Amino acid sequence: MTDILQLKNVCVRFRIKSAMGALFDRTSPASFDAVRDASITLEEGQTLALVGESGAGKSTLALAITGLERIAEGSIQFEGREISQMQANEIREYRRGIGYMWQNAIGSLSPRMTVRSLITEPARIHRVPNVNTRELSSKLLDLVGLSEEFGDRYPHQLSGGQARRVGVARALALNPRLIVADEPTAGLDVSVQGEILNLLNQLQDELKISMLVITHNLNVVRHTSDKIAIMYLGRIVEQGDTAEIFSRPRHPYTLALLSASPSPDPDMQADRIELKGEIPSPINRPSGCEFHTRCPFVKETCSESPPPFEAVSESQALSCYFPR
Amino acid sequence: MIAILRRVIKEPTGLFGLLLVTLIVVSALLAGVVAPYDPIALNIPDRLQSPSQAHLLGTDQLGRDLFSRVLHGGRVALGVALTAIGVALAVGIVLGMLAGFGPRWLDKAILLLFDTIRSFPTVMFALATVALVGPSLQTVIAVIIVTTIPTYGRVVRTQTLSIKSNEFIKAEQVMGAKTTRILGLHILPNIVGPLMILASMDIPTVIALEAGLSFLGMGVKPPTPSWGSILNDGFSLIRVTPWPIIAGSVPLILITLGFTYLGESLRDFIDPKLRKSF
Amino acid sequence: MLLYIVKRTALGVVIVLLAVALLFCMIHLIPGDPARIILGPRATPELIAAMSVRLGLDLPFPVQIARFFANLLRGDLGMDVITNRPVVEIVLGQLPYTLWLIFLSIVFAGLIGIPLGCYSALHRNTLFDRISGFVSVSFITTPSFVVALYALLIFAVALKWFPAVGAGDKGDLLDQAVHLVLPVFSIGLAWVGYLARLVRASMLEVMQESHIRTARAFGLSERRVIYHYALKLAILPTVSVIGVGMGFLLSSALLTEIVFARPGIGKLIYDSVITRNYPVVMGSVLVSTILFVFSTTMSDLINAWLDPRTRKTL
Amino acid sequence: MTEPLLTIRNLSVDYRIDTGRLQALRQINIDVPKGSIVGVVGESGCGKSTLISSIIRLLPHNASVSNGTIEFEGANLLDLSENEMRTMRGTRISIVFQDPMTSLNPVLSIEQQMTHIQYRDQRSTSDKLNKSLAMLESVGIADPRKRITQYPHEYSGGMLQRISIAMALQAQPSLLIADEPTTALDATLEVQIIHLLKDIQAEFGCSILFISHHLGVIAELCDYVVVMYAGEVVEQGTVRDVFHNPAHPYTQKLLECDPAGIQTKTRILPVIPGEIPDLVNLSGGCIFSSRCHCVLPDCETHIPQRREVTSGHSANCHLLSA
Repeated sequence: MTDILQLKNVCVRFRIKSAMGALFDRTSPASFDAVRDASITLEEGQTLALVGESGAGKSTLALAITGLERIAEGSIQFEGREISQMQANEIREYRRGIGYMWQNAIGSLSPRMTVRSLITEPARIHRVPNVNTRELSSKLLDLVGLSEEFGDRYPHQLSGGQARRVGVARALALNPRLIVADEPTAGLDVSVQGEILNLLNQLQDELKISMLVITHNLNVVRHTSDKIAIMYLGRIVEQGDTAEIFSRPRHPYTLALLSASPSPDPDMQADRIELKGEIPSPINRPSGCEFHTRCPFVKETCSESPPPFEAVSESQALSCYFPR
Repeated sequence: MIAILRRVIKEPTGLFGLLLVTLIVVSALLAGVVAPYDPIALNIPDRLQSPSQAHLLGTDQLGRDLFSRVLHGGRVALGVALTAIGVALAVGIVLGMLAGFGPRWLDKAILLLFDTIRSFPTVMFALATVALVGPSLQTVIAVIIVTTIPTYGRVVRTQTLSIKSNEFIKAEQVMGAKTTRILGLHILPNIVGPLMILASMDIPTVIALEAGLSFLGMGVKPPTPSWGSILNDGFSLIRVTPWPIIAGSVPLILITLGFTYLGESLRDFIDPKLRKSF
Repeated sequence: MLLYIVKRTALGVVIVLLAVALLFCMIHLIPGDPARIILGPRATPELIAAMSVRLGLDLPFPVQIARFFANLLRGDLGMDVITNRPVVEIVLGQLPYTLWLIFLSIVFAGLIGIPLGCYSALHRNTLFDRISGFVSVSFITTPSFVVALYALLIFAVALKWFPAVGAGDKGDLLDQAVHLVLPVFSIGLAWVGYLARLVRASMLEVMQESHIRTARAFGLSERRVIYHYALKLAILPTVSVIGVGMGFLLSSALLTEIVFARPGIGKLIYDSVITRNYPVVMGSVLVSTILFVFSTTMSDLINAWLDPRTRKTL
Repeated sequence: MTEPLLTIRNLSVDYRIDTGRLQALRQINIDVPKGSIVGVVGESGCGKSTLISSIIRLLPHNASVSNGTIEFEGANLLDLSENEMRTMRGTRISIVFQDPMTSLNPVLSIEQQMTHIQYRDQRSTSDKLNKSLAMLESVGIADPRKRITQYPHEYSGGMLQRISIAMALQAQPSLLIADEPTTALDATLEVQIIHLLKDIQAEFGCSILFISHHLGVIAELCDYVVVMYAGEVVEQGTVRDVFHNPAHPYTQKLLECDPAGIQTKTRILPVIPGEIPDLVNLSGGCIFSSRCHCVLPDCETHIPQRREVTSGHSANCHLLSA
């Protein structure tokens, strides 16, 4: 199997102070890393899930993959081509190959356009020759399970679930090789969540598209993804096959995340792991293992030097001195 | 559009505004036909008359029919307002979008320019300009354009910035759209509505400004009729007759009232969020 | 906060300098020779040349602008071409009249407009609210000089309740106060309406916010919810509006001063334009610009300080 | 069931909107026993927030109670005068809102806000401050003396929610309403707040009415659960009864859909097809009939009545009488 996407030691850095501000206040840093040293690999036709809480840097990493956020260090390769070296027009061309589903489904649709023109917008942007937009839009609507009449609606006339479907249709417009889905079920009721996940599963089975799914809820990707990468404070702390992560989570943070969404059964309430305190700020990163401030199993060595990111089995890797 | 109009006239104030604006615009357009007298024809024997059947608003110190002068003055007022606001709007949109969407340094530079121009109190700036080039209608229009550009520019910039942070703009970028496409197809249509409302609410301000400058004798040259110059005549005759003041001010108040009510009801329907920037 | 103060003040200074430069360039870029304008159409070439030398207009442009700024830093705005007194002295002599006029107008507008807006917001859609809305808009839309003309016509000429011209006797405070009534009324009236609308709108918005619901859910009295929890937030926009509004205030002060023949910066500019007293025009426009920039800067700073969200972080 | 603290009977609430009368709540019956935690679960549009607003009587202007009673500590809250109701709020009934970032006043310090809500007490300011400090301490705010002078924006969301809880408990109310108190928070912080609520309940002995759409949290925290759908209570009972033997098709489907409950690997997840019906033009039948997977002829014509499944466990479904 070939890798469609390969990220090596990626850092995304944000400046938080102007040059003048830095002159006045030298005590706090002028920039911080929203993503630090992240390496992930997505195999062709597979689904990788990036899981983490707010501030983990998931969306930033996803935007870096599209080239919308510049990376400060590391490399991002899409089908073997390095994207951080690309010229502006090369990047535009490269983005044809990526379908992006936004977290805010309705907000990501231009408010004054009909669904029909929204989902064919990629074809117009890239001036695809000989394209019949009417046909294309009908095909796309059919693909995502929306009836033809939705073509003439405006974004504000859609429900959350329908807007998601329009987002999927738009992402599919130019036959992408990769789909990035940022929180595909955010804001949806439980009874509708399944619809979107089923749609993504079905599309992948039919069209063999590779997928990167971003979420804060592990359960959402349990049945969708092949591999899972857990992010904390901009770093990947654990990575592995989905089945393995669920059956044998090794990193304490993964454990905590898993226990944070209990099953709806009053008799199956295992002791939930309560993490101490809150996520630290990426501006002032803790020393050593950056999770040590909240880890329920912390030992002295944890705060001294950062644990290496090491494979513990053929498919599972993590950075923890004392894996479970 | 018709739907909006229907909602506007549902509100009593909206209907009131629309009627006033229509009345004054139509009478200004038809001034040449409707006006009973030549607005600049002298008629010394009939001077300083109070309103009568022959002269609805009386006559001024040179015997000119005030009603006819008021009608023709409306043309000047509307002409100045529409030209000035049109040009300022166009320039403001371009500069504002550049500032809002362009690189940070450009944004800062344009903002600084706006702030600098805005730092002159309008009437004083106008007087300084008039002192240099002499009074004329063109000077007034030019001054109004220059001083209004920053207002629109700033609004366009703020709107552009707030729309730019929406996901649908990022979505366009990720799809590979060029900046010109994003600006023209996705940002402009979303800011034009609120801008038009703002502009319609600015028409009275500009008309008042023109009247103010003409009142000071810095605007239109005599004998061209303007509401401001009628008021100026009234000011010098204040101890003799109140009629020129009334004749010059009533249309001025009515048109500002009309445009304001029209703009307010439009704004309330189209964009409730804009209420903040009032 | 300190950094913000420094930054904001620096910006103010930069804006003033740019504005001055702009004004200066305008004089030299707009076709027309200031010397000729001062002396009028019948001046002889010799006289114009002499005046040019006196104004320093014969020097190369960079030298002129450098000299201009150097003089400015020393507080020298040139000489009045008619009386030969320093422009600074003349302008500063007139400034207090205008400042008092503007200050009292704001106080007048605030004292009436803010409670009016508050009351309207809390009694939304009642008859009172509708009437106050209509009246406010009418106030806003009537240009101040028209109000001034009517005030003059009715209260000074017809009823003779208040004096029509001037600022009153120098030593007689009461007389000065009486002379201020009509001008303050003329300038302040639009602002009564404006502040009422503004406070009403922001009050309505704040009352929608969810922390107001929290306050009510804790059983706090409506009085406390309104005056302690809502008004504190709703008043914030008013401060910045008054700061930016200084420009309009200065403009209406100019027109009002002329209608009531009151001394002040506005009247000074107007008279100097009529007598083509060029340096005085520029000097007073400059001073009013500085005043305007100062007030926007101050209002930004006050606003930042009033709001704890910015007070501590900026 | 023990002695009831809050008893809601046949509560109906309408909103006047452009298209007519939106019947947001219809014939609601809920009991909150003393000292218990009752969860209300339902998806968006089920009427959870309207229910809360009705209890604390802070309904929007276009809403009105058309029917029913809300008995609390022996009095019908709907009959109280505005002043009497105000005395109830914050003393006998308190509430923690969904979004801690917007539910506290941004321009007043925590100290000011905590002191203001003690306005009924005749004690000195320093006593009030000490009480506030003690409350903050009990909800796990470290160094309260220093932090109390700070403003809401200086706290994180999790901390603010702790403060909201401290404020709500200050007067030792007998009923604490928690309106999705963890929805705006991250999962690991949600665990903290849930544990805190549990501890607090044990310590203060108040009843909690806990609103959530998160079935797992309800299962963990609550004693009783009320399932709502489109403005009606469709099922209620102890958490164990309802979650183990759901009687109403909606409850069954809802539990099935929860991804946390699906243990075996599947590519096709269960869903409830269809959408919530229009609450302005109600059909005469069961509100869930348009989405139900086991519709009987009666379902489309008759509104099902509440029927006991077992003692203390009831559901509104025609299947139970069939």
